[in-house]
Amino acid sequence: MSAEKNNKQGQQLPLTNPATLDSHIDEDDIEETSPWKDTCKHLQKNRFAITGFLIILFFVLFGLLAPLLTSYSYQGQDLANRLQPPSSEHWFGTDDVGRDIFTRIAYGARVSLQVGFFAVTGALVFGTLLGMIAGYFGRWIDTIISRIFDILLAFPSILLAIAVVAILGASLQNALIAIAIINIPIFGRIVRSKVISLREEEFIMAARAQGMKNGRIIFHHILPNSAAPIIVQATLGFGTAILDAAALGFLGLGAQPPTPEWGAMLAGSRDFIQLAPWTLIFPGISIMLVVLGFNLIGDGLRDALDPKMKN
Amino acid sequence: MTAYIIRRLLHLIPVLIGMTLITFSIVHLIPGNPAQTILGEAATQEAVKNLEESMGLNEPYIKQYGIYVTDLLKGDLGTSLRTKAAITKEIWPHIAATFELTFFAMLFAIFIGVNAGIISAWKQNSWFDFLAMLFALVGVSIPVFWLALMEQWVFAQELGWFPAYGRENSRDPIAAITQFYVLDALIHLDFPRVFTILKHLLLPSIALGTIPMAIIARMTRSSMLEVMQSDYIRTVRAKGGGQFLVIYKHALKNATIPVLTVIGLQTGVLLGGAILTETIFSWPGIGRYVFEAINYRDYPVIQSGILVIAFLFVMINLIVDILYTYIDPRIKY
Amino acid sequence: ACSGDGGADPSASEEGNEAGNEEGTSEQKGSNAAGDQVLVYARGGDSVSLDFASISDGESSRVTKNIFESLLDYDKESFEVVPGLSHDWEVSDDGLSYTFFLEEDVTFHDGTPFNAEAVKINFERWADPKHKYAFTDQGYAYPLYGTMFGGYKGDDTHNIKEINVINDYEIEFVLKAPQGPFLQNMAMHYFAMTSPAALEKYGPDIGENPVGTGPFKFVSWSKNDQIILEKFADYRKEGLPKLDQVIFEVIPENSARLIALRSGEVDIIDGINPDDAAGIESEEGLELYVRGENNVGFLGMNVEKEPLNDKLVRQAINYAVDTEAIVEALYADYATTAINLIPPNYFGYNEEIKAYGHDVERAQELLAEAGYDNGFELDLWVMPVSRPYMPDPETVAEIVQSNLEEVGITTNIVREEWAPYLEKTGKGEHELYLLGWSGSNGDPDYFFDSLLHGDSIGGENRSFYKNNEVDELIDQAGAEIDQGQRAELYKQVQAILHEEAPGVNIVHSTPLAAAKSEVKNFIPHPSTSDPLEEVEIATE
Amino acid sequence: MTKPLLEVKGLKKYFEIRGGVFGRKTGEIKAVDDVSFTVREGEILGIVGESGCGKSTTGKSILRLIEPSAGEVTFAGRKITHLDSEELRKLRKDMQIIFQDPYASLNPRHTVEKIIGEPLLVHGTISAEERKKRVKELLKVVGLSSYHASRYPHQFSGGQRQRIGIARALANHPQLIICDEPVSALDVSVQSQILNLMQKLREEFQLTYVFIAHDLSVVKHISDRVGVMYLGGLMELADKDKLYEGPKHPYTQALLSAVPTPDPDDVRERIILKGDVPSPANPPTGCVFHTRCPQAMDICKTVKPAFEEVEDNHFVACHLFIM
Amino acid sequence: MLEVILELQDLHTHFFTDKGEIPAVDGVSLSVHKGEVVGIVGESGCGKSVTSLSVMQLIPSPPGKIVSGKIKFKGEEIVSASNKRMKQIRGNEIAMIFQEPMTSLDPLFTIGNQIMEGIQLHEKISKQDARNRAMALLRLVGIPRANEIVDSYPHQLSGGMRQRVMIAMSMACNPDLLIADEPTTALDVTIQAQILDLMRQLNKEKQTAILLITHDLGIVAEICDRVVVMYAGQVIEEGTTREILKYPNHPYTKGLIRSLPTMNKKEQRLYSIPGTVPKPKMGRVGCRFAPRCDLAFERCFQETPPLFELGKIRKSRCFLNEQTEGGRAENDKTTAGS
Ligand SMILES: Nc1ncnc2c1ncn2[C@@H]1O[C@H](COP(=O)(O)OP(=O)(O)OP(=O)(O)O)[C@@H](O)[C@H]1O
Ligand SMILES: Nc1ncnc2c1ncn2[C@@H]1O[C@H](COP(=O)(O)OP(=O)(O)OP(=O)(O)O)[C@@H](O)[C@H]1O
Ligand SMILES: [Mg+2]
Ligand SMILES: [Mg+2]
Repeated sequence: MSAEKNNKQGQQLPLTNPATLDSHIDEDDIEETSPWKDTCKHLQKNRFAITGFLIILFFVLFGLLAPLLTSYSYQGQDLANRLQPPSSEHWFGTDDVGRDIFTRIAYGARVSLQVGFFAVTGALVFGTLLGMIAGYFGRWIDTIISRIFDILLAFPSILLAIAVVAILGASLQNALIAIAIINIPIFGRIVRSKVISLREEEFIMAARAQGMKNGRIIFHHILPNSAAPIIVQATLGFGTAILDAAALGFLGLGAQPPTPEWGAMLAGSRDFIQLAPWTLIFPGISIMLVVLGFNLIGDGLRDALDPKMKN
Repeated sequence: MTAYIIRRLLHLIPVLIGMTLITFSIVHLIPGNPAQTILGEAATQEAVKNLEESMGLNEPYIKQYGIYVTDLLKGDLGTSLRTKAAITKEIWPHIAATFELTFFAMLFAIFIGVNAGIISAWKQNSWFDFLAMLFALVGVSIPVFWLALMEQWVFAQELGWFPAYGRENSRDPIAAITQFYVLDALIHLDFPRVFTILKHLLLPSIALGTIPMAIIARMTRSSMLEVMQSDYIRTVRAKGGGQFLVIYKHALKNATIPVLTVIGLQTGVLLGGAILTETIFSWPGIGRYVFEAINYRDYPVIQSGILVIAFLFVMINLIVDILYTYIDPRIKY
Repeated sequence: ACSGDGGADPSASEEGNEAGNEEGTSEQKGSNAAGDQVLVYARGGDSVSLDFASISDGESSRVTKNIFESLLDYDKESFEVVPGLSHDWEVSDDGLSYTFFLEEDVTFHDGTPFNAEAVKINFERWADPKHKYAFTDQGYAYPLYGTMFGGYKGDDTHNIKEINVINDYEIEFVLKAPQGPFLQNMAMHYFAMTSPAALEKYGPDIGENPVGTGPFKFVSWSKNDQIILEKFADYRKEGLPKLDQVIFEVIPENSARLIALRSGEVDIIDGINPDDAAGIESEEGLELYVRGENNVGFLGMNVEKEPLNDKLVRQAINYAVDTEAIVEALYADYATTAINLIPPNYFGYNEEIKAYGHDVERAQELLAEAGYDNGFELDLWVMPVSRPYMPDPETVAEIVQSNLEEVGITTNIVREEWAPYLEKTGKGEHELYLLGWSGSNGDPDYFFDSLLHGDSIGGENRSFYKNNEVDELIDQAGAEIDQGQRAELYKQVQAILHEEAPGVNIVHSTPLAAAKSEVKNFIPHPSTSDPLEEVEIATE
Repeated sequence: MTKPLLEVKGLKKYFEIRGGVFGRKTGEIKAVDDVSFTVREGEILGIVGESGCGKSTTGKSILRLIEPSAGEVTFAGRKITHLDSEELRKLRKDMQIIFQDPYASLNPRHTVEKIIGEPLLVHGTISAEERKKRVKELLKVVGLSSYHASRYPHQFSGGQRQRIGIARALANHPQLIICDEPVSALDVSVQSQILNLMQKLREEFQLTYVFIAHDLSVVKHISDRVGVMYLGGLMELADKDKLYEGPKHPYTQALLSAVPTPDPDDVRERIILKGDVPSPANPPTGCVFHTRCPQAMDICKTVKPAFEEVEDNHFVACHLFIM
Repeated sequence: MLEVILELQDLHTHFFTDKGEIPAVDGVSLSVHKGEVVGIVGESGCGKSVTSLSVMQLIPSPPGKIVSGKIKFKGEEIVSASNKRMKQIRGNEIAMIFQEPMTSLDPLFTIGNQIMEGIQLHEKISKQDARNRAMALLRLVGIPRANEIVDSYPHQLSGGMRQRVMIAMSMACNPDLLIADEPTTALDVTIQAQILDLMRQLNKEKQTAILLITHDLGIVAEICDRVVVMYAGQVIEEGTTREILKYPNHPYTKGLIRSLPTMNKKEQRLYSIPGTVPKPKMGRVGCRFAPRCDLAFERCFQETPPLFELGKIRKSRCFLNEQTEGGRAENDKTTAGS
């Protein structure tokens, strides 16, 4: 009878039979994805993130295609046509030396995106390195590096940036360095805390138990798993770097003329707010949009990569 | 808890030492010559040299640092090279001005941010939530100085609703006692003046407070949402607690902790951001004081100003940490 | 002294000066105020110190001008010397001795009587770094004294040999050599009289506690915010000053300052963007004021640096820079294109010199001749602050940059903060640089000697220009007393400089100020330090 | 009797509690306090105990994944506690560990192939191709299919992940595997699969296990000998049957009686212990169990009982038996 | 038979997620009588918690939703009850305790405050009285020094103490039904014994019906009167504890029991059910257990078996029961017993 059969089955240790051992996998249950594909899928569903992506794409193209979009040069002055309001000739009007604002904004997109890119890359490389070292090796190395981070973070970032620029001299490049420097502890801390929490993870301990060397553990196990917060911070950092560069530009400590950096454009036009508001409105909106774009993407990435991540 | 506070204070010591080291080195790294600065555009090299000597600028760095720190401990921030006035005396009104501005900016940011965050979390995925969060995202993306200029243009120039500059009506200055004008006016029981001062505070506070407001709103929302998924909230519900009890008693208090951290950190951002806002709104604050000092290479002022701002920032975060202990009984280490 | 919100003068009505659209509380506030004659003067920066002789910035002297008086004074609208604290003076024939006859019955704000001894103490304080009131240890220095009188006590070049008190109200200055602009210098408000009692009392804090004999006395100063002065009741001129209170307000942003004027929060503003001038002029209730020409804005060249050491290159740059366009574009109509270093209204101005004019081809020819057909690169230093002669240096730099680009000279704009800018250009780290000079005594000597004399290298001669012939001419003119002679000599200097072209003279601006129409008798002075004693506010 | 493979002598691990400005030591958690035992070749030594009693710390300290504070660990005649880091790294080939949490112990960003292949790579004895082959082999051994190799851990269920973890541990033919609660995160029906697999592997590869668990029945099922831990120390250690049938230590007795059995006819007298397990940061003096012991005596409060062999192969740390 | 306190009829609770609709509870029917202890057993993810949360209507929503079915509490249908009514019921008439004592108490409020809150929500009572009640409750659940503990914060208590506090809280209003979702899973064996002891005692003294959710058959044997076995969102077997443990009917239940290592069994190898518990999915046909079942035949894959009634309170969801309705149970006894 069936009951007997059942009984037998139980005693006939199914172990030796690989077919039964091959634990049943309901193929439908399996998501055919890698962690990265998963993220992309997530992102595609996030309307905010897509908007952000489109905004950035727009500015990238705007910057790249600038020479095709406009016949003016970003430094070509036309003193006879200063402070012209927006018109079919000058879509965004002209500034106080008669340059076409649309053109300057287009070329300015290049500047801002580059600033974001280099500042973030610099901060990311050094921050990640330091954070990694501090987090992984701990002890006095950690104490020293963390203290330095603490101290750097005790200064309001823009103030520190101003001081750095004051030391190095005012230029776009130095502003960029300053922004990178102020961002190092931010990345560093994120990486450090991530590494510390990962260090306690069992799969890292497992890696050590396999007899892996520190280098391998750091680069093959810890780094890829710390990527999520780093990527999110990098995206958001892109935005803040652009904002900071604009602030430095506005204070005259960033890009120097005739570089069409948006913050510097605002600084140069601040006296014309009543006379020619367009000289301020368009660069301001551009900054806002680009930063918004990065924030939207960063937010989306945060949700996609690690919904539980905060800050 | 006092032990915690003491430990927290002791923790500050290395940070403070590091800060003095940094401010000291910033000043020594900044190219330029203080003696030249004092003597101005028409001084001879020799005069510069003499002055350097009398100022002790040719001493070894270690010794200069020692003197700097000893003076600091005595509460002496040095003398401004430009104005020859004692910085300790000169800096206070600037700190007060910035503090007042930062305070109101933060007040604005917290009030709007926290409430928007709560409502967003409560009505998750509603149109309010959507708009508030979109607005918050835009808010974190606006350059402070641009917002300030636009406000000035629209509300001071075009509409004339608010004053374009300063802390109060310049025709009729207050007899300052504490240098916190709102407080001073209250001490004088001069309520119309309180109103005037608040009116002056409004535009710069909004300009300065927008970014923190947006960040606080987002933080409040996400931390509320997270808390609302927690087990203990489910417990409250299982006891028969309604949405109001859940949100305003349990969720809010628990969500406050990360929000407080953000508030502490954002205050630092505000102190920094004040440099821009203060220039645009002619606010005689510390940011402008330092920035001008950098422009004129007024080294002692740069040094002290940066140090004081950083110190304030550290203190605010200390207060935040201490506040935690009131909110969160778990903190005791 | 207590600030002005206490002792109200209830008799006054405050309609007039509160004309702006201030909120409803203004009435209440007005009754608290010191009186109806309160003038708010808004400017872009704060004073550095109120010890006028130890600093040289315009924002300080703008205030001290109204607290202190010098032995001599300038005319309201020009640099013509008129009596100040001395009602009369005598010059010896050899030009080596000057005797001043002082006003009697004058007291300082603190009640100390003003007399010859006080004058002597003041001058000695500036001349002698070891003087007990010199406060050199606290960082005090008196650079303008050194510049104007050839140095300090003990220097060979120090021109004031001795100061003799003849009696309480007569004082004699004995010079080592005749000095052409001596009286002109004595009228500078840097050399104004501080109460010796106050020097004793405040010591190095004197910079924050000014005590003079002028029409207004100091009340309070909140840094970066406002300085409050009030009427000095015992002022020596009967019936003056007319204002009860003057408040100097700091509003850094040009646009905010104008908004404040428009809304009636302030009465006078200085530093107006020329582009706004037209609007102000046509606006009901506002008055535009134009200061006399008294400055030059130029593009300097460090002639020690290649290729600027080549005269041809310098001339080429002169041809390349379209000064006229700059002036037209950036100064509205409130400036003239500069040809010479000194403004056209100065004596000794050489009218025969013709401007280089904008001539790209000529410039290119010259460059080719000098062997630079392929162009070259230069650093163009731009000052970070706006000055009366150049409200927007950055834009000037951008135009210059694009002008030079046309003739094949590439320029990199270099920006430094103000103090290092001065320091580094003083040391010659720069190549091209923007700067300017404002007269403060109306004498050409102040321009030529400071800016282009070989002895001023390391000081204000940031072009590092040294030409013996020019130096000699300047020295000669400095020691000459006859104005006609001096004028001739300066004309020769200008001719040489034009040919040598150590810089491009760009502009003589007429800085603008604006006030509400109710403000009467406001006469802006070319030195930018405006006497306010006669200003009053029309109440109806 | 086979020779001992692993000898643990006086193992201690105190975690320092640091505080204050300069991270001074302000206290210590006595996670493992003087533990000694031996594991013979081919046997399974079970270690049971309640949460926080130091089981995992013991396991990890043996492998020096956590640096022990004191004591000596000898593995196959070599003193592990004296090896330098490179020697230790090489030795890790022979001693492996399987963790409790099948979710946390696999790197989520690596494919199964990489996870299992990596130990082969780092001890680099075979070519890339052989490695691939071996990974497939290992998958088969633990009952997974070779086509699973390209998948990521999150695509598997808990039981399957645990199999991956086991495959990884097996990669380099270890002699000893420390199993740190390998089944306690699994469902009952899956738990038995894994237990069976582990038993099979032991037979097939002559493995030695130290099997840590808090589930007494699981330990009983799989082990040859069992040690009972309480608050950082071993209370009792004996052959499985001796221990389960004749527990000597009052704690073991209470523990055994507290386990609910799915047998409705099993009506035992329950010994319900009073109170909670004390904190290892502040353990009781004397015998650590005296605060909850139903048979505590005066001496228990002051004198720490030694861990002694009271019968043949039956170790107990209790004053009741030493006197 | 005693009064029925809770009755679920064909309850369907689904989650609407990005990955589609998940039928976490897929037609569950069960009942709890007054004073009775009913256990729900089943492996992780089979829908035990969702069932219990459905009763309390505390399923996170969105994404969860009761799609169909009835929940009758003392005869009152509460799926459609108003929010207000549910608030009255929760904590007052039905109380619930959860698996994680560590996280189920608000860390920022004192124990006393949290217990009082529950009382004050349902009764008009002064603060002082509420506090006294709270202390009495703490004593009731065997907490020493109740007057001190009442003012301490959750983090100051151990896991076992916290679970006692949770129980005290749930008993505050003398509920008719206590739902306990794996109340001892996070606790140690010795502490678990304490808690089970306490629950048994409360059940006896207060006649509170308990719906105990667990995956541990040992606990079921210890304290439950009746057991409901769930598998993949469905009830697959139901009966008295003794019957189920001794004479399981459904192949899954059988397998489950046999795969347990127990203290008394002496087997070299354990039985093991191959495969893993399937994730709930819409539109599944056939017996949920069929893919893992040794006895499965074609029909099992094509039709979902109904719950066969095998006696008054005995049910099983297996087609094998169809063939030999009556004698089935007999047969089972002999085989399993051998
Ligand atoms: N890294 C660490 N730092 C400080 N204390 C630790 C650390 N790891 C473990 N402990 C403490 O040591 C004690 C023993 O921990 P261990 O993990 O060994 O217990 P366990 O018996 O494995 O418990 P479980 O059954 O919960 O896994 C615990 O009190 C724990 O809090
Ligand atoms: N918030 C949710 N969103 C989506 N699916 C959910 C959610 N909560 C539960 N589920 C699904 O419902 C099913 C049943 O979950 P439930 O928590 O009731 O299981 P359980 O039997 O209590 O398991 P455990 O023993 O692990 O507590 C699970 O498969 C799970 O995927
Ligand atoms: Mg463990
Ligand atoms: Mg559950």
